[in-house]
Order: sequence, then C-alpha cells, then structure tokens
Amino acid sequence: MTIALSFHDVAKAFGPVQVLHGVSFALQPGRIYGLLGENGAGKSTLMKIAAGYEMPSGGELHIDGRPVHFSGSRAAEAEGIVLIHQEFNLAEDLTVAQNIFLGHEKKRGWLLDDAAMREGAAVVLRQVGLDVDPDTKVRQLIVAEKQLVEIAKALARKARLLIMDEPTATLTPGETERLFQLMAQLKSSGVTIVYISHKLDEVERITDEVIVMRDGRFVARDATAKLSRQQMANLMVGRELSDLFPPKRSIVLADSAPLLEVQHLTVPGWAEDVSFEVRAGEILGFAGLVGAGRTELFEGLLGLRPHRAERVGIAGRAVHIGSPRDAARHGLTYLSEDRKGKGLHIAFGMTENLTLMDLARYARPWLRRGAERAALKAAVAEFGIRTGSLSLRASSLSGGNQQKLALAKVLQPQPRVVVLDEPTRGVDVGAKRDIYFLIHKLAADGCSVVVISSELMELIGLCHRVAVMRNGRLQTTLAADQLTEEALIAHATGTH
Amino acid sequence: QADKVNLGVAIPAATHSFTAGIVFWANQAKKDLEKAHPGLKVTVKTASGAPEQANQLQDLLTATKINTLVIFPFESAALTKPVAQAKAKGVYVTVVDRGLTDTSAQDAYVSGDNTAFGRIPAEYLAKAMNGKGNIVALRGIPTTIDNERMDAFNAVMKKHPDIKLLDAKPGNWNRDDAFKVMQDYLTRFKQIDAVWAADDDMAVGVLKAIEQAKRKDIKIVFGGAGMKQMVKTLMDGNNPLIQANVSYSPKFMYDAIKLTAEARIKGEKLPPNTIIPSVLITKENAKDFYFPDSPF
Amino acid sequence: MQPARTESGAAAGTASGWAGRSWERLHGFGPVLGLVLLCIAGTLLNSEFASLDNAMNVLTRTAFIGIIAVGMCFVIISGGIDLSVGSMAALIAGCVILLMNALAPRGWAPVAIVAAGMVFALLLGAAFGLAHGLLITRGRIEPFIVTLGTLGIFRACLTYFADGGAITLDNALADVYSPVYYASLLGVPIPVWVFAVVAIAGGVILNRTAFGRYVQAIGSNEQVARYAAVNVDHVKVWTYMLLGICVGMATLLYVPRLGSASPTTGLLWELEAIAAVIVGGTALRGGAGSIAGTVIGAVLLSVISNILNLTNIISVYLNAAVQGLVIIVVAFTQRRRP
Amino acid sequence: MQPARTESGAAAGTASGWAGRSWERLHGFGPVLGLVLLCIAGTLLNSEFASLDNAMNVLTRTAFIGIIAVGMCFVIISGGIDLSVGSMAALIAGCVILLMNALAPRGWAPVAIVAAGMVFALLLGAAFGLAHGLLITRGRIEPFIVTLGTLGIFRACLTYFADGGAITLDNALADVYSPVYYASLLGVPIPVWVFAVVAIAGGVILNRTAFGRYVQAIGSNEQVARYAAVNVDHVKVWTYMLLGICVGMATLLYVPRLGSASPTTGLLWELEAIAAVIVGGTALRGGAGSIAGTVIGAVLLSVISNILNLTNIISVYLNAAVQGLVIIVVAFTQRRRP
Ligand SMILES: Nc1ncnc2c1ncn2[C@@H]1O[C@H](COP(=O)(O)OP(=O)(O)OP(=O)(O)O)[C@@H](O)[C@H]1O
Ligand SMILES: Nc1ncnc2c1ncn2[C@@H]1O[C@H](COP(=O)(O)OP(=O)(O)OP(=O)(O)O)[C@@H](O)[C@H]1O
Ligand SMILES: [Mg+2]
Ligand SMILES: [Mg+2]
Repeated sequence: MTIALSFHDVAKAFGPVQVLHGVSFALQPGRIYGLLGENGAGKSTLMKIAAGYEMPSGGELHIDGRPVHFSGSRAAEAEGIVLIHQEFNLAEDLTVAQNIFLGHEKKRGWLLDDAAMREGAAVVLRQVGLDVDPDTKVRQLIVAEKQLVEIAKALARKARLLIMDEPTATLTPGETERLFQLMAQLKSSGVTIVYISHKLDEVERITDEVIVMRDGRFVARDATAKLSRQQMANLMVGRELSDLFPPKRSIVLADSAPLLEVQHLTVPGWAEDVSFEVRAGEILGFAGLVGAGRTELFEGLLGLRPHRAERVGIAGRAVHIGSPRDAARHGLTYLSEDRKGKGLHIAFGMTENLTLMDLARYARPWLRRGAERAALKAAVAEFGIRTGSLSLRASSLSGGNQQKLALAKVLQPQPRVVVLDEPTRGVDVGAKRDIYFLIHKLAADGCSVVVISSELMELIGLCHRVAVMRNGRLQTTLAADQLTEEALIAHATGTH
Repeated sequence: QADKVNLGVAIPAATHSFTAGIVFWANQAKKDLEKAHPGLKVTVKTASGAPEQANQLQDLLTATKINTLVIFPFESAALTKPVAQAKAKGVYVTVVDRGLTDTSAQDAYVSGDNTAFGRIPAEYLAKAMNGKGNIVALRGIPTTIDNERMDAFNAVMKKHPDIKLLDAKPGNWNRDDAFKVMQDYLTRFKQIDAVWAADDDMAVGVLKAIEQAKRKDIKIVFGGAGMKQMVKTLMDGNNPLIQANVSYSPKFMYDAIKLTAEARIKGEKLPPNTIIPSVLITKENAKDFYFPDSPF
Repeated sequence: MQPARTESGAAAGTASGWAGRSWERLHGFGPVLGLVLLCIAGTLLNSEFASLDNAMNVLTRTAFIGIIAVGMCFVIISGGIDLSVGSMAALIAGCVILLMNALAPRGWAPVAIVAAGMVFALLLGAAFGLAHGLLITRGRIEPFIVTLGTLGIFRACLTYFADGGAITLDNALADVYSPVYYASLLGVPIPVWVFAVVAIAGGVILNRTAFGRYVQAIGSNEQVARYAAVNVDHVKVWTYMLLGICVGMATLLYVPRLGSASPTTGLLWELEAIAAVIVGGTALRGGAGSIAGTVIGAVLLSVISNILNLTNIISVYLNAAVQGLVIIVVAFTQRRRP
Repeated sequence: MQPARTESGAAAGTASGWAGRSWERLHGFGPVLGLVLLCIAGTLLNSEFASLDNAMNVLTRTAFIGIIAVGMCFVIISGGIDLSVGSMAALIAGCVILLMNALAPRGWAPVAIVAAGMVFALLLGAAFGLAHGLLITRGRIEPFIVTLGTLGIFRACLTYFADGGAITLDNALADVYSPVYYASLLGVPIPVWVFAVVAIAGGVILNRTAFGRYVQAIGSNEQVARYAAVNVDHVKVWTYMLLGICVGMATLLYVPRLGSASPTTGLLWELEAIAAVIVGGTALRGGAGSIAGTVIGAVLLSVISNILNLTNIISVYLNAAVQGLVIIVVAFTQRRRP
C-alpha cells in the first residue's frame, strides 16, 4: 500500500529554457508534504514528471529504491501515483461520472457498466462533498465544482501517492475543510500526499513537512511545525518579505459619489434581487460559499447571463449593459475566475492576450506591433510575470503567471470600475502582495474595485466593505471595523 | 506541307455514360488518326465544368500551340467567348453538339439533333399509345439541351390532347436518381401507360423500379441515345418494355474529329453545318447502332 | 461555446430549472418534431405518402445514406470528417462487381461468388478506412485534406476501371444477388433490416462501450483523453475503419439494386451523410452526438425529396430550394439555447 | 477539426528545441515547398510551363477561387464554414446579367450599365453574407447547416431564373465588359491585379487590424473572446459579409470571362476554396491561419490542373487521382509537429 518516491537530479528543459536544474529529494510514505515555491519555480513541472505526463530530460525517479521510467500517465498510475492537475482536465461534453472513470471504465463483459460507475462516482463525490448528479454534464458545472470533480476523479483511482496541485485555489473554506478531513483519512490509510499551494495557512495546518523550490532547484525541507508562515515565504522568495497585506487606506471619503450602482439585480436561477453600490476609491469585497452565486451575479451584470435589473448606474448615469462590450465601453471590466475557459486564449501569445481588450488603442487604424510589445514589457515588469521568453504562448506559462497575465489583461483598458473574481488564484505570496498593492493603487486613483474571493483573509485585509452572499441573496454588508473571519463565515453559512 | 496539323480536342469529362462515350470516341479518333497520318498530333482534354474547359482552351493555345480545335462545349453560352478568342488567334474551330451563341466564333459545326431527340420518342409513343393514355417523363440536369428536348417532346404532345403528361421531374441523367423518381411516380400514379426516360442511363433505373413494384400497366419505356446495353436488349428483344430508342450516338465525336483532321490535312474547309441526324432505332435497324467496344 | 449553464443538472433546483429542463428535452426532439411535421405535410399533400409501400420505399432508399451516416457520426463525434465516402462507395461497388464477374467463369457457385463479393466489399471498406486513419494519425494530416484527396483518387480509379462507362454485374449473378436489395423479411425490405441493425449496433457501441466513450472524449477534448491514457490514435483509426466498413455495407446493398457502378455512383453522398449527422443534432466540432438523431436526420432528408416527388406544387427547379429551406428550419427548431 | 493543440504548444519539446524551431520555420513553408517542387516538375514535363504567358494564364484563372478563398480564410479562422459560395457566385452572376440586360434597352451608356452591375454584385454578395451571419449568430444555427441550406436555395433560384438554361449577357454589353477580364495593365491581367489587391487587403485586415485579431480570438476560443469584450456576433457577421463581398468580386471577374450563368456555374467552388485555405495551412477548426498560405494554396491547386493540361502522360480518367495525391503530399510536407 505504501510507496516511497524519490527524485534524483531530475532536470527538465523546454527547448532552450531550462526549467528544472537537477532536483533531488525523497518522500517518505504516509506523510503529507507541502510543496512550496514562487510562480514558475517548477512545482507543476516536477509533479507532472512524477506522474508520467512529462519526460524528464535528465535524472531519475526511484520507487522503493528501484529506478522507474514512466512511458505515460498510465504507467505511473499503475504504480499508484495520481496527479490532480492545476488546470482542469475534464471533457466538457461528458458527464461527471464519465469523466471520473475516463480511461478506467468499469465493464460488464463488452459493455460499460454505467450503473456501477454512477454509483462509484456518487461515492467519491460524497467524499469530496459535491452534491451534483453524476449524470450532469461537466460543461454545466461552475469552477469550484469542476475542481471538486478533479479531486473525486483522483480518489476513484486508488492512489498510493496523491499529488494535489493547488486543489483549493477556487474552493471556499467549507470545501477546503472537507478536503482536509479527507486528506487526513487518506494519510491514516498510508497514502502519501504532495500538496502544492500558495495558501500558507493551509500548508501550515495540514502538512507534516514542507519542501521548498526556487527557480527550478530544491532549496530546503523542514518539518512544518518548525517553520512559521513568514519563514516559509522567505524561503520561497529567497529574501526577507515584510508584512503580507499593505496597510489599508484609512477611510473612503464619505461623500464621494457611487461609481457603480446596482439596484435589484436578478439573475434567474442564480441571484435574487441584489442591490449594492461602490464608490470611487472603494474596494468592495464579495464573500460567500461555493454556490452562493457571486460569479453568476456579476456575469449577469455583464450581460453574459439572462438578467434583469431595476437600475444599473455608472458614474451617476443609468446604463444598459447587454454584453461585456457594453460594459467595457462604460469603463467596467471583469476578470473571470475561469482562467483557461474564459480568461485567456491559451493558444495565443502573451502580447495578443494582453492587448485584446484594448485593441482600439493600438489600432490607428493599423495595429502597432511595437507598441503592443512595449505594453507587454511594461506589464511583465509591473505584474512580475516570470517567463523565459516574451514570445511564449500563454499555455506555456506557469499557472500563477497565467493569472497575472489575465489580471494585466483586464486592467489594460484602464477601467473605472473593475470586478476581480479570484484575482490571486494560484499566485505566490510575493506576487500576491504586489497585487494587493496594485489594487490599492487602483482605488487610490479613483477606481471602484470589486473583489470576489474565497480567501477570507484576503477580503479582510484588502477591502473597505465586504458583501456576503448566501443562496443567491445578499445577506449583509460588513464595514471594515466589523470584518472578522467568524463574522463572514457566520453570515455566509447563515449561522449568525 | 508547311504547317503540320496540331489538333486539340476539348470535351466534357466522363461523368456519366454519354460523356464517357464522347471520351471513348475522342480517344479512338486520336488513336486511329495518329496512326493513319504520322504528322498529325491530337491532344484530348476533358473538363468537368465550363471554367475548366475555358482554362484548357488557354493551355491548348499557349502551351500545346494547337492550330485546329474540335470542341464539345460544356455550355454553349459560356464557351462562346473563349472559343472566339481561339479563333481570333487563327485556330480552325469545329464545334460539336452544343452550338455557340455566336456562330461567327466557329468555322464548322457538327451536331446531333436534340429536337429530334425529343420529337421522335414523342411521335413514337403517341402512335404506340393510339393517341391516348398517361405518360410520365424524366428530365436531365437542367441545361439548354434538356430544355430543347423537352420542348420538342411537348410540341408533339400538344397535337395529342388525349395523352396526358402526368409529370416531368429531373432524374439528372443518372440511374440512381431515376430509380427514386420512378419509385415515387409509381406510388403517386396508379395508371401509367408509358415512360419517356430521355436517356438510357435513366431508363436503367426506371426499369428496375418498375420491376420492383411489379406494375403491369406500363407498356413502354423509351430511353434515348442508344446505349449499347439498351441497343442489345432491343436486338435480343428480351424486354417487352423496350421497343424502340432514338440514336444520339457519341460516335459523332469521332466523326467530327476525323472530318476536321482530314479536311485540314488536305487544306480544305468543312461545310459550316453538319447535322448528324437522330433516328429511330427499332429491332430491325438496331445492329447498325451497336458498338460493343464503346463504353456507351 | 455558450457561457450559459443549461440547467438540466439536478444541481440547479431553481425556478428556471424546469423551463430549462423541458427545453432541453424539446431540443433533443428537434429533428423528431421536424420529421413529424414533414410527415403531416406530406400526408396532406398526397394521401399516398402515408401508405406502407411508400414508407418502405423511403426507408429502403434511406438505408445507404443512413448506414454511412451512422459510421460518419462516429468520425464527426471524434472531431474528424470524411469527404470521400461517396467515391469510396463507388469504387468499392466497381471493384466488387469486377471481382464477381471475374469469378463467374471459374465455375464457382453463384451464391459463393456473391458471398465472396460481399466479404470483399467489407474488407475493402475497412482497408480504405485504415488508410485514412493512418494518414490522419501517423501522417498528421488534417482529415479534411486526406479525404478530399482520396475523394478524387477513389473516383478517378473507378472511372479508369470502368473506362468512363458503367461496370455492370453479370446477369446470372445479378439475379442471385438482387434479393439482397429487393426481398423482404416479415414485410420489411432487407436493406431496412440491415439499416436497423447497423443503427442499433452503432448506438450500442457509441453509448455502451469503452470505445464509444473514448470517441466522445477525444472529440470533446483530445488532450484530456490523452491525459486519461486513452490511445487516441488507435481510437481515431478505428472510427475511420468503422466508417469504411459502413460504406462497404452500404455498397453491399447498393450493388444489387441497379447491378452496376458508374462515375455517377455515390455522387454527393458525403454531403448527404454529413448533413444527416448534423441535422440529427451532432455538432460538427465533435464531442457529442447521437445515433438516433442521425437516423432521424437521414430519414428526414429522404422524406423531403420523396414529398417533392409526390407533389407538383412548385417548379421542379426550386426543389433544391425547398430542401435547403426545410433543413434550415429543422435546425432552427433545435438550435442551441440563448 | 482537430481538438485542442497539445498544451505544450509551440514551445513544447525537449532537447529538440532547436530542431523544433527550424521545423516550425519549415512548416510554414510547406505549401511554398510544394509549389516550388510542382513548378519544377511542370517545367521538366513541358518547357512551355515556365513561360510568362502560361504563368499569367494560371494566375488569372486562379483569381476567382483565390479571391473567394481569401474571404473563406476569415470565415474558417473565426471557426465557421461556408458551403454556399459556389451557388452564391452563380446566383450573383445570374442576377447581375439579368440586371444589365434589363438596363440595356433603357438607353443607359454601356459603361454605366456595367458599373451598375458591378456595384450590384458587391451589394448582393454583402447581403447574402449578412443573411448567413444573422442566421448563424441570431438564429444560432450551425454554419454548416445554414450554408448547406442556402447552397440549395441559391442554385435553385438561379435555375429558376434561367429556366433551366443559361442566362446570357447581351452581346454589346459583353464587349464593353470583357476588358475587365481580358485586358492587362503593365503586362499583368486585370484579374491578377484584383487578386493581388484583395490578398494584400486580406492580409492587412487579418494581421494588422483589431477586426482581424478578433477573428482569430473568436476562432481560438469564442468564450474567452466574449468575456474579453469582443462583440462576437458582430465580428462573425462581418466575416460572412466579407466573404460575400469577395464572392461578389470574384463574380465581377467571372461574368466578363464567360458572359453567362447557368445551373452548373460555380459548381464545387466551395470545395476548391476551402481546400485552398486548408492546403495553405489554416486549420479547419479555426483560431489561426494565413492569407499568404491561402493564396499559395489556391495557386497550387490550379498549377496542378495546369500541369495536367500541359502533359499527356496518364489517362485523362486519372486526373482527379493525381490532384488528390498531390494535395495529400503537399499537406504531408507541412504536417503538424509530432
Ligand atoms: N511547455 C512549456 N514550454 C516552455 N516553458 C514552459 C512550459 N511549461 C512550463 N514552462 C515554464 O516552466 C516554468 C515552471 O513552470 P511550472 O508550471 O512548473 O511552475 P509552478 O511552480 O507550477 O508555478 P505556479 O505556482 O505558477 O503554478 C515556468 O517558467 C514556465 O513558463
Ligand atoms: N438560488 C439558488 N438556489 C438553489 N441553488 C443555487 C442557487 N444559487 C446557486 N445555487 C447552486 O450553487 C451552485 C452555483 O454556484 P455559484 O456559481 O453561484 O457560486 P459562486 O458564489 O460564484 O462560487 P465561487 O465563490 O466559488 O465563485 C450550483 O450548484 C447551484 O445549484
Ligand atoms: Mg503550477
Ligand atoms: Mg464563483
């Protein structure tokens, strides 16, 4: 049942770019390891090698002391190594159950045993706490639900070594809690777990030992208990990090006019009768559990879902928003939580992604490539996008760097109102801090910022006010002095 | 003589039996004539559409450098201008079957007789049916020739008010389409006395459909163009439905090439119009129209 | 492509849930609805339309395209396309007839010859499909290009073999073979039986076997399928082989009908087969689709031309316009949700 | 049609990075290479092939399909398809000729009539494209279905107007109009100039304007484009209108060449235009593509048939087979990376 995996001088290069430089460390069975590192440090790449999705360009893997060479993920799975990808790998046209058993179908003779698979799927779904019918098409799930399906899919594989690449990036505390219980159970039955996350509080809580990587190299490992969050962060970036959250801007001008007003917005099936307003210079947070309808509320506002509203006003004028295009024209942009599906053209270069929302500026009438490239250089510097070359496709960026690019993209048109759905999803601690500074600077420049986040600490540290949603309704709006984790959770779960 | 005859032949590609016959006879002419006249060069090009044929004309002129052209135009109107251009460059042009809209673009015209192709079956059917009864017809792909044939057929039928033409739908000179159309005619009309299939390919499909439905009311199926299998059937007399046919042999392609080549070698001109008549084929004269080597 | 979550899932127990669900149900019935309306129209226009004979005629002639469309459905769901099926059918028909004619003078029993011809048709179809599959997966060439190329090659070979004319089956053999098309079993013509069996087999393979599941997964997201350790190339090659076998099967039924193959045989069948699949609700980009829909799509297309043949309300020149219009209208009834 | 490119994309690969890049460079040149090889073969087979006259002939006749292919390239990159272009060209040609013939007896100057006809062609093309675009975006119907439907409708309407025969341009007008096809400017025929202008304009629009970028973005991932405030429906409608205008433009050059329109005009042009685009290296599933490749693809296709016309080495029946083979081989030289 147990497995001991070790890396010996594992190296990996993509073309001329050396991503991993001889990484060596060993994993003992039955423990939970936290794998830490800045965005682009090579965590995902190393784990893809471990699970047979990528071939190392140098070095070896050993299992229980014998060298192994995986020809593909199937070979790694045969050894009991299962990876939950950072980016979802689900076939959208298939159902939840079909995805969970894809490649491992249960059969009765020649035919598929759908009943057994549906049952098996229901079991693992229950384990991860996802309440959807196994026959639902994955296309119909929201991002957090897809993440849970990914986890359920790995559970169905009977892993001995389970690698989780940022499983909680889109989960709210409730689901995360449930996941931790599950991890504890697995651990007690002898499963080794590698847990990659940028949420250091979680790493601190759940892991036994921490392994830190920097720039494709192994840097340090130590028992979690011996390290503080600050120390972990310092190890990752290789220098002293000061306080994580920038100091909150004291107080919003009480009489500054609301820049975005929303009255009685209903998105049928998702959000009921929600009203709120954001003033210039204000950062408004949105808290809620998975399924509270925050994402859908704003997708409705942007005209991406059927919706009705009594009044939507921007800068005091009533506006009609039928599409993101209308919204952009009024100076409102939206960062989607679904990076791969809605946020970036992963087959495009970084430049094309960055300038897509603001092409008018570069087209006079012909696109000026030079100006576009200059904009990319500026964004790379400002958002700390770490990449070997500026001509990479978005798909070649690490997860966190993709997120930074997506954020840079929606800020390109210099919006007056910006809605950020999970803005720091998968972003490392150092860069997170930079993004917080940036959001503050936006607000200081007179923007209205809406932040939807599953990280309560982020909302508390960042926002002037936080709106809490539950079951599609706005429960309450908490002012800065009322913001505590307990209060937010109480309102979000309806137990206050 | 000073300039050798370099003869280009432009014809439609073999997309159904009749055009296959055209291609066969053109190649046959090439073989025979090149053997008979060592100085003669014949180049055969087949096209699957009017623009392609116009392209081939260009290529024959610029690259093959022909001085004589025998063309079976894919379409009359569309090829008029390209042929006129060829003639303007001094090429001697014989047009076969489908006359150009501007006859000054050609030196000679050798044609089949599309009017007779429609008239003869009409007259034959009228007589065989004693001037009364129900007819269904199958038409070809919508084209000018098809219109000519149908008009000629209708003109005769006007004189026989007791014969009812129940319907005329396109079977596209194609066995499969004809089979389906005939099946549906049989479903729709309970009494049909005769079928004008307007092409032997279509007649094949029609016969199968009738056979399948086991209908006895139909006395005659009149095809057209004298496909070898049909002429054979007529000769052998082994299908009572097949009593006559009308000739429209693709062999006129052979004749046209031969006449043109020989006239040019002798430095003569062809008569401006040569019409190869369409005649009624019956059991008696069938063997004159039977060419077992031709694909048609 | 639509951002909307079509809430059929049990997940969304909301007000719009019900409306959504019944729409979803209706949506699947788009082609059925179209077919029913067409049949009503047909009956009103000509009472013969509703006769059993006519129904059998229509189903029988649908069989060719229908069987091919079932195979095509797999190819399209897997994200591929095959433009060559019409030419392939023609070439197979030609080769089979040539083989049978060649065997005839050798003194084999006619039944044995016909059987040999039938096996040969299936083998040829599978071989052509294999060639397509290998060119597409190993050769890494777009399916559109590969099959556009073979579309020309197959038809040219047939024309060459036929010397431009028709290849005709020996009369004695034709008599032995013709029941395969013309005979009936329990009042239902053989081709309809074959069509039914192929459709059911297709449905079972698509929905009840691992292979079918992989076909859908590959069409939905090839990368995901690869990550799930599905042998993508293998599965793709098999979809083309299945289609090839279906074409072979259709040819088996076609040859006894007219006993000949000519350069016009199978012309534009590819368009009809693809249209049947798409009208039946399968998306051209792949990922999902249904065999039942495909069957209905195929029947629908032949019902349209049947009705046009049975009536005389508009100029024959406009037949194609009516067909086009009906196709668009049927597709409209099953369009994607807003 | 192929699902998502492998995640690792261009930069993927291992130590073979360099090899990868030079392959990538070579890859773009696939069609060029094919074209060069073909030209060498052509010259060896017939020295006339390399003459200026022949080159101009080939380019001139490529112009129709080439111009349409440029428009088609936009549609395909945006993830759509248009099967109706051949019928559309035929119908536009018919309508334009009817209009010009109708104006002739009214005493307009012939030049004015020809000009009116040309404007009408472009307007009709734009209108048809608009109809396609609206049916596809507003009506939410698959492009394949919409244009399959209009394929039938357009051709049926032409057949109806032509009463099954041909619509022929008045002789006096034909003489005034014919220089548009037959005249040359600086030794280069007018159609070649038009083709060049259209191709350059197409390239500029695709690569150097916001619209072109949006077209690529939509084809690559429609959802992401929508979220990025791209007016997806608007852009899609415009791609179809652009294509319609290109078809109108091609018709402008076609009418003076043959002076008539008939039910066989423009038959299978859609296949040729799509083939030119795909042979030129654009993926059928959309997202990326090149106008230069498309132009080369179109030229390549007509060079093949030109060479076949200039030589006499194989049976005419096999022409289509040679074309098919060459298309596959060219595609193979530019196949996707392993
Ligand atoms: N296919 C590829 N081609 C080129 N470079 C790549 C490719 N895949 C990854 N990289 C590069 O490898 C580096 C490591 O990426 P990796 O995804 O392993 O980072 P990570 O540690 O998981 O980061 P994150 O925390 O952001 O997920 C990055 O610089 C990335 O740009
Ligand atoms: N009004 C409602 N009634 C019943 N179920 C609802 C309602 N609103 C949302 N849900 C359920 O919640 C889920 C949708 O969640 P939604 O996308 O709204 O979450 P979210 O707040 O955006 O989550 P996240 O914070 O992770 O982005 C679905 O499972 C849906 O069934
Ligand atoms: Mg990562
Ligand atoms: Mg959300």
